Amino acid sequence: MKFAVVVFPGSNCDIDMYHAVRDELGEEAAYVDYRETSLKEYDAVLLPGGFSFGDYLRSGAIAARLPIAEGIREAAAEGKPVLGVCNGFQVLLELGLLPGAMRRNRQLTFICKPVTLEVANSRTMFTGTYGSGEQVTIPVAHGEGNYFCDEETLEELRENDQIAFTYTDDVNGSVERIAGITNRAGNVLGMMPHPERAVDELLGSADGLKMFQSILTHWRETHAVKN
Amino acid sequence: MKYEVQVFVTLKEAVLDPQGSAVNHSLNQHGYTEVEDVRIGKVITLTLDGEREAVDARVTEMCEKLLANPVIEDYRFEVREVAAQ
Amino acid sequence: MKYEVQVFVTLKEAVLDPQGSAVNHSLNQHGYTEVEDVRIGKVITLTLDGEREAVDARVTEMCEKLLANPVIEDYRFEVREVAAQ
Amino acid sequence: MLLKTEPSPETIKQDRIYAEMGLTDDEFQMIEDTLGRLPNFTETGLFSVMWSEHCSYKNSKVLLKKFPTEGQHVLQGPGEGAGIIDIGDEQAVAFKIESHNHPSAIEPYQGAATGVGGIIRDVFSMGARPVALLNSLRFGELGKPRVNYLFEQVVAGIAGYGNCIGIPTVGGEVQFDPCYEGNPLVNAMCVGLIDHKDIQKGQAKGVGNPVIYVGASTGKDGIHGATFASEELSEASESKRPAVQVGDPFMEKLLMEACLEVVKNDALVGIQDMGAAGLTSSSAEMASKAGVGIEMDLDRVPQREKGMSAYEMMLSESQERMLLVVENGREQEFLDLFDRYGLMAVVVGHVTDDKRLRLTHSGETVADVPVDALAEEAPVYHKPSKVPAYFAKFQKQETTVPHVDSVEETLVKLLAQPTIASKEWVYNQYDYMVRTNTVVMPGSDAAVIRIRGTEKALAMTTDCNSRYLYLDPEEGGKLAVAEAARNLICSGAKPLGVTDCLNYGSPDRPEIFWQLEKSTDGLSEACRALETPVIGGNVSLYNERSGEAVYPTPVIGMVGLIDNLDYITTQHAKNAGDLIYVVGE
Ligand SMILES: Nc1ncnc2c1ncn2[C@@H]1O[C@H](COP(=O)(O)OP(=O)(O)O)[C@@H](O)[C@H]1O
Repeated sequence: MKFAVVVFPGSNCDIDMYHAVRDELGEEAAYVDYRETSLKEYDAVLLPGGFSFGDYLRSGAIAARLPIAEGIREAAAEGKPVLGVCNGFQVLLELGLLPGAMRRNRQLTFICKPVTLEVANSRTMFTGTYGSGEQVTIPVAHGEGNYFCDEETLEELRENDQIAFTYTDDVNGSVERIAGITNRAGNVLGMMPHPERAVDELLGSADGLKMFQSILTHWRETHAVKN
Repeated sequence: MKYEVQVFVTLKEAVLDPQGSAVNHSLNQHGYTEVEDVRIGKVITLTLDGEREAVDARVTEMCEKLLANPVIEDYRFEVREVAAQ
Repeated sequence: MKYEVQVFVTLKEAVLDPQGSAVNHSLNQHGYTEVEDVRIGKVITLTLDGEREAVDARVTEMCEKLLANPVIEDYRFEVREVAAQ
Repeated sequence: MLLKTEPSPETIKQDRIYAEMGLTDDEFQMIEDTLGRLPNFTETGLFSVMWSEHCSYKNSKVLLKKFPTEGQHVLQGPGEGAGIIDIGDEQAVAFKIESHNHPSAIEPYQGAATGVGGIIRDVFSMGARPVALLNSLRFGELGKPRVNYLFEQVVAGIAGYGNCIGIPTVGGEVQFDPCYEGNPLVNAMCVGLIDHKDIQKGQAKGVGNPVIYVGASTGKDGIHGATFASEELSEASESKRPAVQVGDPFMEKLLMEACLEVVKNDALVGIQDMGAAGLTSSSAEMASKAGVGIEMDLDRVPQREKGMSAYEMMLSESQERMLLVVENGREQEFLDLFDRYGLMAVVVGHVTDDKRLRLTHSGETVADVPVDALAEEAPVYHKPSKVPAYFAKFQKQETTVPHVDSVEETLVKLLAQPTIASKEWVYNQYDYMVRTNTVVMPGSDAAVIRIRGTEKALAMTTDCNSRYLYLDPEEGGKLAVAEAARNLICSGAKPLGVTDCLNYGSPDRPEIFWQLEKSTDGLSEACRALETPVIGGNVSLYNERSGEAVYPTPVIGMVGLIDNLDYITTQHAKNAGDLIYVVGE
C-alpha cells in the first residue's frame, strides 16, 4: 500500500508519519510537496501535524487554499482513506471536507501530553482493529484543538456515527469531548491526537499503530474483493 | 487610488470565546469589576491599490475565501481612501 | 449605563508582523495582487457598566495594564452606549 | 530622499554621543587611534556594538580563559556558533546555550521566543540539525501579578517558537527567588546532530567570493540590542522599545531546512547567523576569522521600512537572517535553492583582501574600518574584585541543622514550594515529542533523545542552584557542574561536555566581579575533574534592577552519550517493594 505524506511549509510531523508507515507498518510512503496537484498514484493520503504557514490567520487556513487541495479533495471523493492529524485535521476543516471548526484550547495554553481516548466508532476504515469503546493512550500536542460545531451539526455527527474518538477527560474544551471525526462517507478522518507518535513502546505507547493497521487491513480487504 | 481597508473578524455570538472569557476574568481580578463581557476578534488592515467601485466586491471575496471562517466567524469592513505617496 | 468599548490593539509600525506578511503573500498568490500590505491586530470588545465620564480613564488603564503591551503594540478605542437590557 | 541628520564626527566626540551608545572615553580614543581619524556615526555604532560585553566579552574574557576547552572528542570548541563533540560513527553533537534576559524582562513572550530562535540558528549555522531544546528560567516569587505575567508569557514564548518550528523542547529548569524579580533570567539551549563531513564554519575565505544575505528583511527592530544586553535594566529601558524583536518561527523553519540543504553544497564557503549586532557582527567576524575583508552595498539589503540609514541597517537585530559566503560564480545555485523555500536571498557584497569592512550606501562609502579592530581587538578589562561583606559574615556563621518536628509536614511544605514542585504546568506547554525521538520525556533527571538508525541516544540537562553560588561561588560552581553530571549519569549516559551561560550582575562592582572569579574557578575545576570540557557558552552581565543584582547564576548545559538504548534509566519509582539504596557519602 502506498501512502502520501503531504508536506506543507511548516509541517513538522511529516517525518513522524513517514516513519510510522515505513518502519512500523512496513508499507510504502512518500512525501508530496504542497505545489503538486494530484495524489492519484497513492492509495491513502496523510496530512501531518505541524504549523502550516505558521498557523497564521487561522490554523490550517492558508494550507487549505493551495494547489494540493485539489488532489486532497479528489482523493476524498474517490473514497481513498484521507487522514488528517492535528494540523492536518485543521486543514480538513478549512477545506470543508469535515464539518466544524477549531478554537483555542479552553485553557489558552498549548497542551502536550499522552491522553486517554475512547474509540467511539470502531467500524470505520481507520478504527477497524480497535474494539468498540476500547480505551487507548495517544498523545496530543496542540494549542487549537477545542472542536466546535453547532447543535445541528452535532446531531448529524451523532446520527451518522461520525464521531470516531472522544477524550475520556475534558482535555481542551471540545464539544462533546470530541477528539476525532469522520466525514459522512467514513473515508476522511480528522483527529487532534497523534497516532504516529504512538507506534513504539519505546516512545511510551504503541496504541496508534493500530490505526495504520486498520487502514491497511481495510485496503487489503476491499482490494481483495475487487481482484 | 490607494485604500486602507479594515476588516473586522469576530467570533459568531453563539461561539464561546475562551480567550475573551480569560481576559474578562483577568480584568475582573484586577479590579475592573465593571467589565461584564469580553470578546476578542481580529482586525486585518489591508492596504491596496484599486478603483473605489471594485474594492468592496474584491474585499468581500477575500473575506469569504480566506480572511474569515464562516463556520465560526462574522466579518465586516470599512474602506478609507489614503493619500498616495 | 452600559457601554460597548471596542479596543483596537495593533503592532507598532516598526514591529515585524509575520502573520500579516503570510496573509499578504497568500492573498497575492490567490490573484489579489492589488494588496500591498497586510497588518493583523486584535479587536477586543468590552461590555461594561459605568459612568460615561469614567469610562475613558478606566479603559485606558486596562489597555496599559493588560490589554496591550506598549513595548510592541499601540492601542486606541471607541466607546458606544448600548441600551441596557 | 534621505533627510536623516546624523551628528558629525566632531559632534560625536565633543558631545560624547558615543557614551550613549555604551562606549567609554578611553574606548572612543582607541577607535580614533585605530582609524587615524574620527569615526563617523555609522562607524561609532559598529564599534559600540562589537565592543559591547555581549559581543566582545571584554569583562569576562579573562575568566573564560580558565575553562578547560579541549578534549579528545572535541571537534569544535568555543569560537563558533556552537561547540561540537564527536559521538562516533562519523556523527557528532553540537550544542550551545544563550541568554535572552533583558528582552524577556520587557516583552516576555517575544523576548523568550526570539531567544529560542537565536540559539537554533547558532546550531544549524554549524550544519547541524537541531534535535532538542532546553531552557533555564529564573523569576521572582510567584504571586505578584508582574511575576506571574512574566512567567506565563516566557513559557508561552518558548513554547510558541519551539512548537511551531517543530523541535522538541525536552528539558530545563525553573526557579523562583526574590533576587530575580526585576530581572528574570531566560536561557535557551539547543542540541543538534551532525555528520562530521557537514561541519561548517563562519568564515569568509576567498577574495572575490560573493556574500549572500538570506531570510527576513531588515527592520528597525532590535537596534542596539547587544548594547542593551550589556546594561542594567532601568525604567528608561522601557523606552528603548525597538530593542525588542518579534520572532517568526515559520520563517525560521524554512530558513533552517534551506540551510541544512545548503551545507551539502560544496560551493558553500562559510555561513553564520545574524544574531546579536546583526549584519555587523556576522560580517566582521566572518572576515576577521578568515583574515580577509568584506565590502557590502547596503542598498541591496532587503529592508522592511523605507529610508533606513546605514547605521540602522548595520545595527538592526531583526530575526531569522543568515549571512553566507559562497564560491564566486556559483551564487545562482544558492539563490535558486532559497527561492524554492520561498526565502529572500540577495548578493550584498564580496570578500576583499584588505581586512577592512567597507560599506556603501546610496553610492557613498559610509564606513571603512579594520575588521580585526571590530572583532578581535576589543579592549579587555580585568575589573577589580573584592570579597563581599555578606560572604565574610556568612563564613563566620555556625552551621545549624534545622529542627524538624514533623517530617511529613515539612516534606509536604517543601514540595509545595514552586521551585521544588512539579513543573508539569510548564513542560506540558512544550511539544516535547515532535520528531518522535524523545525517549525520556521531561520530568526525569535528564531528557533522552534517541539517535534514529543507531542504538545510541543523547542525554541532556540544564542545572544551576544559584543559592549555593551566592553563599559560596566557588563551591556552588562545582556543585552546578556536578549536579548536571549526576543527572546524566543517572540517566545512563556518559557526560561529554558543557555549555555554560554566565548570568551575573554588573562586573563594574568589585563584589560581583569577585563572584564571577570565584565561581568560574569552581566551574573550571569541576569540568576538569569530570573531563567535561566547556565547548561554548554565553555571558550575560548587568542583570540588575535598581542596584539589586541577581544571584550568581552560571547555568550549566550538559550533554552525555548513551551507548545503548538498554542503558536508559529514569528516576521514577517502578514497583512497590523495590529496594532503595543510598550511594555516596
Ligand atoms: N561562558 C562561556 N564559556 C565558554 N565559552 C563561551 C562563554 N561565553 C561565550 N563563549 C564562547 O565565545 C564565543 C563567542 O561567542 P559569541 O560570538 O558571542 O557567540 P554568539 O554571538 O552566538 O553569542 C562562542 O563560541 C561562545 O561559545
